[in-house]
Amino acid sequence: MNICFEQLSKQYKTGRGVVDALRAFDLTIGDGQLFIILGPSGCGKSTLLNLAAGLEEPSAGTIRFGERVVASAEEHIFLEPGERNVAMVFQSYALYPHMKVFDNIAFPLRNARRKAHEIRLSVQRTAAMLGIDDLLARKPAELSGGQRQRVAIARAMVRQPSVLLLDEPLSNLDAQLRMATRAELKRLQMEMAVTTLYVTHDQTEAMTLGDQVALLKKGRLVQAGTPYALYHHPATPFAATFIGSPPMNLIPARLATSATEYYAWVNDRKIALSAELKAKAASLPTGRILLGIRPEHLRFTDQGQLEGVITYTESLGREIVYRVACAGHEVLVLADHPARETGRSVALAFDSAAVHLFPATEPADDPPDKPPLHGRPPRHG
Amino acid sequence: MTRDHRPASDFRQARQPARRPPLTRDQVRGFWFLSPLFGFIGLFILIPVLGTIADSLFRDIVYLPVRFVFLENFRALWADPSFWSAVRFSALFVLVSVPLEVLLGLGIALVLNEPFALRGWVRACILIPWAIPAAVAGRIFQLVYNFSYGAANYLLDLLSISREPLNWLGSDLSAFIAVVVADAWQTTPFAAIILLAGLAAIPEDLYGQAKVDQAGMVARFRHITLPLLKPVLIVTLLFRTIQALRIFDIIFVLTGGGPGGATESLSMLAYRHFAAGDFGYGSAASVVLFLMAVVAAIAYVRVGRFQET
Amino acid sequence: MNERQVKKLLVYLGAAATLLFCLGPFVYMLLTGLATEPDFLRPAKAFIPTWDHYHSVLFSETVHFVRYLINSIAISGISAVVSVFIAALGAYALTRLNIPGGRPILLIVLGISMFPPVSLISYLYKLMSALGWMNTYPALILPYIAWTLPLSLWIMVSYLEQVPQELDKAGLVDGCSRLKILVRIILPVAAPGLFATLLLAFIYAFNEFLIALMLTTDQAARTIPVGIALFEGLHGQVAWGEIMAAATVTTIPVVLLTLLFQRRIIQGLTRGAVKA
Amino acid sequence: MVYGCNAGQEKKAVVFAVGGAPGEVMVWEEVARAFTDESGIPMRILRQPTDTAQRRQGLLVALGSAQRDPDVFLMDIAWLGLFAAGGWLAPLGDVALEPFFIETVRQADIVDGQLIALPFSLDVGIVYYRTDLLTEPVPRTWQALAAAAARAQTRIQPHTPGFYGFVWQGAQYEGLVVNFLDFAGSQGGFLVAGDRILVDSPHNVAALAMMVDFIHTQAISPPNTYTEMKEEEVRRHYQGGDALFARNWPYAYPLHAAEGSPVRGKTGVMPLPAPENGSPAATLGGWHVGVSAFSDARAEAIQFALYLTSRPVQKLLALKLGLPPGRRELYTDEDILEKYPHYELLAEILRSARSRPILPNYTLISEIMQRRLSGALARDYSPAQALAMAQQEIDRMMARTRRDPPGSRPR
Repeated sequence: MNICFEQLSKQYKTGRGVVDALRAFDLTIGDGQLFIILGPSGCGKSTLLNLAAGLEEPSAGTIRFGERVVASAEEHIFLEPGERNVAMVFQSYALYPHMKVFDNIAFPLRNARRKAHEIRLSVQRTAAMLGIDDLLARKPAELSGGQRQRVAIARAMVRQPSVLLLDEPLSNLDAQLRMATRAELKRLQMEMAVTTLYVTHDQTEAMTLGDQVALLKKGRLVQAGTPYALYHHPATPFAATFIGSPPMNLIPARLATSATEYYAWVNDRKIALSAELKAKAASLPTGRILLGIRPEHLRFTDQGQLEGVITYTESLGREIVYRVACAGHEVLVLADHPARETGRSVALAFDSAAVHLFPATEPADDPPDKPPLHGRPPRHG
Repeated sequence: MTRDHRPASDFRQARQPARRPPLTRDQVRGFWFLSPLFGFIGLFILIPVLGTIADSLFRDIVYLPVRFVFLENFRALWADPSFWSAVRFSALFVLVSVPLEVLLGLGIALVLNEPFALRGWVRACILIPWAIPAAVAGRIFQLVYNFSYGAANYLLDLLSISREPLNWLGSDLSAFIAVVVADAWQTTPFAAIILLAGLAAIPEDLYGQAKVDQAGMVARFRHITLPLLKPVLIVTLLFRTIQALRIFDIIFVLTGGGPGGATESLSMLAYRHFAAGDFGYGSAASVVLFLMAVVAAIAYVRVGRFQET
Repeated sequence: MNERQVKKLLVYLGAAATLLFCLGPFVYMLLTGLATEPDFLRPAKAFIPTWDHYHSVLFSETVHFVRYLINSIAISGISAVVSVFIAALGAYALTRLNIPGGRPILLIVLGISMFPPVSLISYLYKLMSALGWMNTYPALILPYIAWTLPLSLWIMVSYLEQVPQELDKAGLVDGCSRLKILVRIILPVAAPGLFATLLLAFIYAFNEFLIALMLTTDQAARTIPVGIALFEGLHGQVAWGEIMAAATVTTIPVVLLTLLFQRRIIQGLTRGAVKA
Repeated sequence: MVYGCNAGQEKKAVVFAVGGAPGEVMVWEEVARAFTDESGIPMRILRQPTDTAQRRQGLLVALGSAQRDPDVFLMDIAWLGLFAAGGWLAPLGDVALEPFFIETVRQADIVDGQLIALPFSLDVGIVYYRTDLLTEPVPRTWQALAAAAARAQTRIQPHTPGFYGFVWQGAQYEGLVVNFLDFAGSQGGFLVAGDRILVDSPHNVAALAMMVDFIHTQAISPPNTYTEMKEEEVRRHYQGGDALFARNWPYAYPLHAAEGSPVRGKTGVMPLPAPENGSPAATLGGWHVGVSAFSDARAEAIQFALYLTSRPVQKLLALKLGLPPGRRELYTDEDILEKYPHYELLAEILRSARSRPILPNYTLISEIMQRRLSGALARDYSPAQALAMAQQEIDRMMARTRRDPPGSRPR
């Protein structure tokens, strides 16, 4: 079942006024996809998940599960979570502490008034699938973190939901367990082929796990696409810096044109742009732009496009991150051994094909042409 | 009905967009959940209070026709010496008993905040006076103050304070003291428990740091305990003030308001008139008490809000 | 003597004084109930123990003491259960359902609990007379529910605030209605708080005096505090032995409850009062 | 209640509200059964508490809301004014009044020319004294009583510390007003003068001054007189051998004379002292029987009320419960005199006894009096001040609670 968000907005009234948690959000998630919602905290990703689950009502816009409208502010349609056949795994797992594992998993089935023997079978099958069939008589407090996580997943899976919602499900696990669970989650999701929304702030998780990734910032969709597309063709400087570690360098530059060529001036140095970028460059206003280069695409040479002094090094083990001061900008470089000591003057070279171009200013968060839905009326005089 | 005729409400909605977001389904549900609460409090507290306020404007005496007299009852109250003596008693009682109880409570709380053997038992025991109905406490103290064989006079004798038995409930001053002591016995535990919670909330680290800084026991109390306990102290004072204002049970049983009305509180005065069938006059007296309580309650709520920020 | 010893001494002295202060009158009550004559403290008199007063209080039908006790337990029990359930509903709404003006509602309810009961009784008296409910259980149960609600609500709110909101979300996703979530998930999780609130509401209703004094006329609905306050012998003598025996029988259950569950009660009381 | 069933076949049941101690109620049930046997009218007893104020409260609730039950009830004489003014009492019709104390009936039971109650049991204050300790003749005046009390006290107190010459009811309750009126009445004072409530009179001030004097100056009455002394405290004090004189009600007589009582056989009874050249004027107490104006069985109820005041029933109750009867003729009955020889004296006092004013707001008057009398006994202010204050407060209260002129809208 695919999921469709159309012009979805959510506002909260707080003590200090109205807060826009989600603004005119459009997104379609294909049937059976594992779709990652990625963004920093406060970007609206949890709101989106709650809206999808039916835990909150949209202020505007429509949500469709397949052909069915499950929520629409305009048409006054709202289905309760129980009517949507969604399942959810919470960051804290939200296991019912007073129920045994068996009852936890059986709870949604009981609410759906399934027959007792059917419930027992389903619970046992799901528990076996997740390897927790020996824990059914225990209470959540007697389980380890990883076991609890499995119980939460089992509770979500047991009734074969049409949509699975995962809210940072791995962030309470330690690093090793997280890797293992990540793989298993992916396998389970593929096996069950259930449309899945997965919320995380961790870009590594997003890149490794998702079929598709949607990047959010301040309630807006910044970019959606495959992890590959997001990495290689970031749409905005935010996308460029949020994805990838260490983050992409953004160097202020000036765009100039001659009759046949495009150039970027970084300080006093003229950098020729590759042919592939010309189309992109043509869409930008001439003048101030940002030149994006990923740290791994910079290399030390004798003579390169950039020159600077190493101010700091940080070893990642296999590789080293250098901070290089280049005429007032700090540039990150990812390079192999051998290490170069700080204070050395270096030249940096890069392939012009690896360069990204961005306008010097980020797209405004709040375009002036669209007033907030329920804000104060403009004051006169 | 024609099809294109839109109901008027649609036009109104179209012209004037709603100012605030409509209530969500959960909010509507929330008001349903709150409705029994509002219903009970409204029917059995708010409406009675309003009814009493209304009744204070009537001559409502059980054997006479009811007549609107506006402020006549209040005028009569103003001229009634027993009203002023009740006001004076209530004020004095609050001024004496509340600080006393909070001080005693603070003392008990300080003791119980220290670790010592059997602390749990002592803490449980201080709840006993609190758990006993005030009317029963009044009975116990009635016996304590009994002239001929009460424990109070026995103690006077035992401690060689006075050979002659004292007629405790017989003079204004000693009856007042008797009421204050009985009330203190009943209500100090409450103050102690609240203050104990306040003390427990003060981080132990602060005392450790103060010790490192060479602050003595007294200095630690003055510069750490008191300032940090201040909000809880204020809350306790106000809470007790409101309860002390409406004292009834203990006085009703212990002194009956005597001698000569010296220990009659406003609640007693009002009740006496209700019992005699004079509802208008009694209502006027309870309205005065109610206003005093409202002032105290507003103070309390304001402090509460102040603390929150 | 160094500071630590001084402190230790002070603490033990304070504890002894506290015990003496709190238990003295209580023990006096126990002793008088067991004494043949109440004047056992007088010189030349002696304490002669007897069960007579207890016997007369418990088995003499005409003093109605047992009836008063049953009334009290039934009235306070029903009031407490209903009050706590209504408070739980309200607290759930206030902590979970984003009620606009939730905080002011809480403060107003708290303010209402500060109203002096004497400003209610004349109206209640007339209301119950008009309904013909004077001197019946409902005449006390209904006001007691309202009377204990502010306290119950405050304590329940403070307990429910501690239950993670994600449990509600899980319940919703698992197909529960809000009411079912409250009853099946939140209340079981907050069971200790529920119990503490129930205890406190019971004790508050059990100890209420003025409303019961005004709205009851005889053993049909009279509660034990009023019964003990107005307890009189045949011709109006103060039967100290019987009164104290009755007082003991009355307070023992409350005191036992208090001693057994002191931790919960202290917690509940503190939350009801200091949370603001 | 079930209406309309068996109508015409059976007579309507009469509900009789009565309170009292366990033994008493048993006797009442006996009386009710006897009445049913005699008349065929079914009876039900509505058991009230022992406490007087609570009994009044219970009746107020029922009558104030015009309930059909109870049909018959007993009223303290102090309530009669209120019950009559409320229009709650049904007229009893023509009853032969000769066998009663006419003066009593006229003062208390006839309101606006109608008989609305009948005296069921009468009560009046008397003085008990120790025949073994009183060395002089029985005192006729307060001065003589005080002197005798003081002498006995100086003699006895040194070896019996709790001994006092004279004990009476001084606690702040209705009994204090009655005691005050007993003191004042025999000095020529009272509560009413014509249509006005008059408490601030020289006689009353003198009487109150004497009460204060007894406690504080002469100290012949114990210090806790005005804090604890009610009927039973006085009775126990006297019966314990700790007083020479005790003012109390007749009920104490059999208790004093009971087996095991320390004062058994050593107790005499005398009327309250009188002024030098006046006669004693005791204050009337007691219970009256009335029928509810809202009764659904009024005729049957009146029949029962008359039955209760009939000679055989009155005699039975006097003998069984020790209630001084409402009928005058029984005070000369041999069986009764044999058991209660003091009834001869009682009859004499009752003939001239005076009722407290029968007014609807008597309770409010009494409460003001109680406070001010108690304040004077506690020496918060002088007797003159106390009564001046009481007078002022009563005047204001009377103005406030005056009945409307005729023609105003009823409730």
